[in-house]
Amino acid sequence: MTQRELQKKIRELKNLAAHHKLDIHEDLSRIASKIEGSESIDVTPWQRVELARHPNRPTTLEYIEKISDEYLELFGDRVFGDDPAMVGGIARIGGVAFTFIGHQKGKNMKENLRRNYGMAQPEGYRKALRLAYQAEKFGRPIITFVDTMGAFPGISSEERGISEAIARNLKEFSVLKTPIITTVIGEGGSGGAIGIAVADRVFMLENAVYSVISPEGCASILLRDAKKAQLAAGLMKMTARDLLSFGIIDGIVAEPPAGAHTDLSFVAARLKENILTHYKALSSKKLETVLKERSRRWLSFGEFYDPEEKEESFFKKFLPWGS
Amino acid sequence: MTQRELQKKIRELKNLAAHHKLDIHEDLSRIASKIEGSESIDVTPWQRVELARHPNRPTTLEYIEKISDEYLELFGDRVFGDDPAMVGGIARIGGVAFTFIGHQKGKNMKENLRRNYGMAQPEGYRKALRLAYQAEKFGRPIITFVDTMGAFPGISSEERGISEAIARNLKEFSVLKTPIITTVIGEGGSGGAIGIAVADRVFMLENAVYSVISPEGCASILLRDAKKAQLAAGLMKMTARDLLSFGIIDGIVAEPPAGAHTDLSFVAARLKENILTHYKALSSKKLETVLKERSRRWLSFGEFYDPEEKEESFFKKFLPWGS
Amino acid sequence: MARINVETFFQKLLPRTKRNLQYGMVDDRVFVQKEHKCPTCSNPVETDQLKENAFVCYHCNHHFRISAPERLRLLADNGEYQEFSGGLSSLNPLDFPDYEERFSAAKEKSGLDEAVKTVVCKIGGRETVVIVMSFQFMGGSMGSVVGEKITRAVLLAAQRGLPCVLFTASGGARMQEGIYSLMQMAKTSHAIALLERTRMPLIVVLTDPTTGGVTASFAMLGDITLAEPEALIGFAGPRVIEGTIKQKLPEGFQKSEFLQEKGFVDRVVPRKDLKKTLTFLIDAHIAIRGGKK
Amino acid sequence: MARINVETFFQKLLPRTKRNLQYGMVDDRVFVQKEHKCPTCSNPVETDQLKENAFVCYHCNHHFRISAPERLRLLADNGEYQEFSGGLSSLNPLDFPDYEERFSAAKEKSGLDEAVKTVVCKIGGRETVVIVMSFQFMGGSMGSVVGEKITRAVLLAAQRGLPCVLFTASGGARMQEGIYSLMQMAKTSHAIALLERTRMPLIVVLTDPTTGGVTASFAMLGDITLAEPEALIGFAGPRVIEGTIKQKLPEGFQKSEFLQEKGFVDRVVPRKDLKKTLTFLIDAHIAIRGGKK
Ligand SMILES: [Zn+2]
Ligand SMILES: [Zn+2]
Repeated sequence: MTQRELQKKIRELKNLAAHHKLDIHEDLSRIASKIEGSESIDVTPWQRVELARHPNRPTTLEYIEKISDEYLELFGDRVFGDDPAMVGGIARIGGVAFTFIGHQKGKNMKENLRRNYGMAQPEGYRKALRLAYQAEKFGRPIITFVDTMGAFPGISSEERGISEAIARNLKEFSVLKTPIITTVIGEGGSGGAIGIAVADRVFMLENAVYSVISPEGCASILLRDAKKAQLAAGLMKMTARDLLSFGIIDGIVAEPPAGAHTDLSFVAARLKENILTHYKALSSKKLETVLKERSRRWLSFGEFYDPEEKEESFFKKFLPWGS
Repeated sequence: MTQRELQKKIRELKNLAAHHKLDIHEDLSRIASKIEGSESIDVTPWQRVELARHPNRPTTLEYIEKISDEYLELFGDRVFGDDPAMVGGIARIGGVAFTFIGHQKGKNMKENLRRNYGMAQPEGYRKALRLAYQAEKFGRPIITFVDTMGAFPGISSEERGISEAIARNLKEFSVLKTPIITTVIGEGGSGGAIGIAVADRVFMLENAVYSVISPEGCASILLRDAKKAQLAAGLMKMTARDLLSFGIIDGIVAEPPAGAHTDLSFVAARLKENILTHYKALSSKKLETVLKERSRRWLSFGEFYDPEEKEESFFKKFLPWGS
Repeated sequence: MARINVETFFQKLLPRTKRNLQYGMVDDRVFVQKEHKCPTCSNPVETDQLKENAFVCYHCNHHFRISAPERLRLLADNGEYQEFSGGLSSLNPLDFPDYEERFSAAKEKSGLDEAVKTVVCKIGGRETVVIVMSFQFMGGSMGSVVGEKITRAVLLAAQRGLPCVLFTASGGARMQEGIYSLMQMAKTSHAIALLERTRMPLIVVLTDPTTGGVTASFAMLGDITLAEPEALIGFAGPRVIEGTIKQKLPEGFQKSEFLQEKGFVDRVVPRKDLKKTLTFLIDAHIAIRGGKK
Repeated sequence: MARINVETFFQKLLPRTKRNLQYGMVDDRVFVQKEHKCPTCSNPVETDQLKENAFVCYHCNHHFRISAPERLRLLADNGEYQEFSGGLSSLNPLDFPDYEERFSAAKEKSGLDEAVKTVVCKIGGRETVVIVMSFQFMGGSMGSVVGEKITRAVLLAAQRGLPCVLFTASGGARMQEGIYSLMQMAKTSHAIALLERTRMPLIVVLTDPTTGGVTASFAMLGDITLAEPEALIGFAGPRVIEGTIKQKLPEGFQKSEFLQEKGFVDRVVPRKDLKKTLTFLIDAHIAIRGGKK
């Protein structure tokens, strides 16, 4: 039983308890953190948010550069344009060719204007899908890096169908016939993040965050006070540790204590090792098995009470791919 | 042996003769027109061009309206826009659902401005392909109507990839897993026409024209005199009769002597009958057979001398689908 | 590599779900906005008269927002349908403050139990899986239950070889469920990927308003995408965009008609034509495949 | 429905084509424009020095148009390649006035026999089918022979499981062949559809100029699309568009860099990097599939 599965069992127990108003919450949390093997480090969720957004935080292209022996960036979506906020191409690592795809932020004002602060438009998501199809056709595994505060919320983005572009990616990546490994390297913001994050394995850097809405957005909408972002960052449970305990991600890639930007080579080496380890694990399985497991994974997400099925979920019992 | 195959044999003979400088050209032409069963009607190629471009000539939507029992137009390419110069949707004829696709000209100035005189942009070709994929997925046969002087030669069209859009259609329609029947109903202008004309059966209305360039374009480029369009219309061999004799099309749908616009119902009835006849013939075959024949058809087009193969063409002997 | 055999799965699923599918009469509880003025033309409107007119303003054609039971009354043959997955209920996986309270309040206020209802009913004589969202329940927001119900409904359509019609109405994610809510986008989209392989049609009808994560997932994944007139449809809401670009948005931006022009909606269909249009489409997608009418 | 077994076909084809594939030395006849000034920077240029520099202006980096033999000298390992389908020759199916004369004149002027050369050679050690068009031969126009040769080459790649590299350079259709010329667009595109099923890569390199029916068919159908710097690439030529819109075109319109920005070109690659880039790409597409390097 993997750590993710163990965590899942605990969550199920917790949910059942909640429904029956049993107060075992604290106990379960304690068990959970023991499984994680986590010593409580004094980094607040808001500090993680700040590290994830740090202006010097390494970007997708920096990691690709470090990780691959040879890399050729490819451009364009074949329908409207090339989006500099989303990059991708073919890389060789040892004797294996990979397709890399990722959000790309700038490291200075000028570059950020060109890269739109990593907020991709439909062209970006369509370029990602084009490269993904190409990878599928030629049997290349796909590595994606998530680093965006969200898809670009502007007129151009809306009128060219940002919703359609993201939705299509979710559907297509979920059945793409090649292994996919995603790592959230900085900000994992909402639909813009998940638009390239449907994968067989999802990891987060230690100080990356991943959530349905920014802490600021959550504060202003749910807490009705935009200044409560720091509080919201905690409530949203958006850190790597949170997501690992929810079973949403598969693992955490360590950063130096002061953040990834203080030692790019260290983080890139960990990242590379993690990617190659999981690529090897995935490629040792039959592709059909990989797809079954991906299907099971994505159908399983969600926490709810089902009176008919008791703690056994519908999909757990009637998985498309058998149990 | 069908008429098209017979014509092909004659052409092969003619080509061989030309290569060996045998003057049997006249004789062969006489044989060819006997096979056609054509009495020579005194309509010049240029008159056909004028009829094909007649301002009252029935358009795609008029034919669809007449032919189908129920029709629902669908819009949009799902990436950039809806192109009113290309229309399409789902129609029911009796108990069968068809997908219709066609260029759409206007019948007056205002409508023509909206429809861009039937000159489609990338959106139009991408809408066509979207509807074609939809048809393939749901097992609907596809009926296309060609009526354009060409794809729109403008900035918008170029920058959004008119070449890519047409090219992709050629490739995809050639292997689409559903029967396709095309009729050139008016002008069949160059790449803009063939962009929706890769099919299992291609027909032309009696006064339709179909060519690689307009007579005006041919006159100004090849004859170096824009005023020689009438002459060029003859030289280009662009009438239905010409294309039937070349074996490029499968048949001609008759019009009233003064042109299709003088009796829409008559022409629509002939068109419908022709479509349904050939749909029945195609649907009685295995889809695999239909696809093999389509492949053979499109690989076979071209007239050249091959010293190694003699009159037997490479593809005739080594057809992808066997002989 | 061989294609995965999804069909086997659905056959396994068949006997289990079938037992629930006995048709009952429609639940007549309806939630409509309480305004006595039409928000478009400002003329006074009578709820009874509105109801007679499919909740379309009889002065100016404004389409009022309607909730799932009302939608089903208008759509299902004889107003009959069978709901399924009705018993699923939300948890508070993030222990988010006030979530339970807000949820209970929404239940009470709307008379609904969640933001989506999933049913099987007949449309024009053909059995169809119908999914209807209600904006009236917490802004139609998608949490784990909404995602699960939609996923099950889509897979039920796949399993039983039924067409699926999906009415959207949502402000987006149920933020109180955090990352779980975000995951529903991928979950529902994957279910649609599985439905696709069975070649059963998914017809999406976008209604006012449809925004956020719902738009960026199943709302845009129909084989056919219809929309009610003048519905607001977008990923980012208009206020967010105005905040980004620091200017007013153009007239008609993000409305159904705009989306049709931009190529993302097959057709804007007035509510009173909707049943006819859906009947034709369901028929056209089933008829050719050996079905009979 | 079962997929059509294209492989069977290609196996049948194998023994026949194999016998032609003995490597010979490159034909050294080269056609280059006779200008003694660079058209971009107007500096005087020496043909010999140009040749040393891959026919790229050593003042301003202008990429001169080069014909097939010169391209192959630059690309093929040791300049060695084996041509096939070289014997096909054009007819005049429309009896178009002066076609034969123009054709003969083109032959003489260019030292080439058609607007395309199809060969097998090694690139970075890997056997590859290479198709090279020559603008110098009747404006690189596509008639029946060009279409047939490209089609055969693409299918040869499919049959032998070889990568295919295609250099375009064309003003479009060979109008003297009328409708036959138009049909080549569909014919070549269909061949690429067949190649696709074998999952062998097609890498297109767009060179100056590529317009008309060639652009709207195989030129846009590569798995990877590269382009030489500053090449003119479009469907309608610039003069036609200016005639339509009655105004001058913007700077850089329809150039390689413009197409990359517009999303239709994967990468603009300078001629001197081309062999390295192609070697990497061929390798990346073959290596993963059990090949070794
Ligand atoms: Zn009103
Ligand atoms: Zn120069």
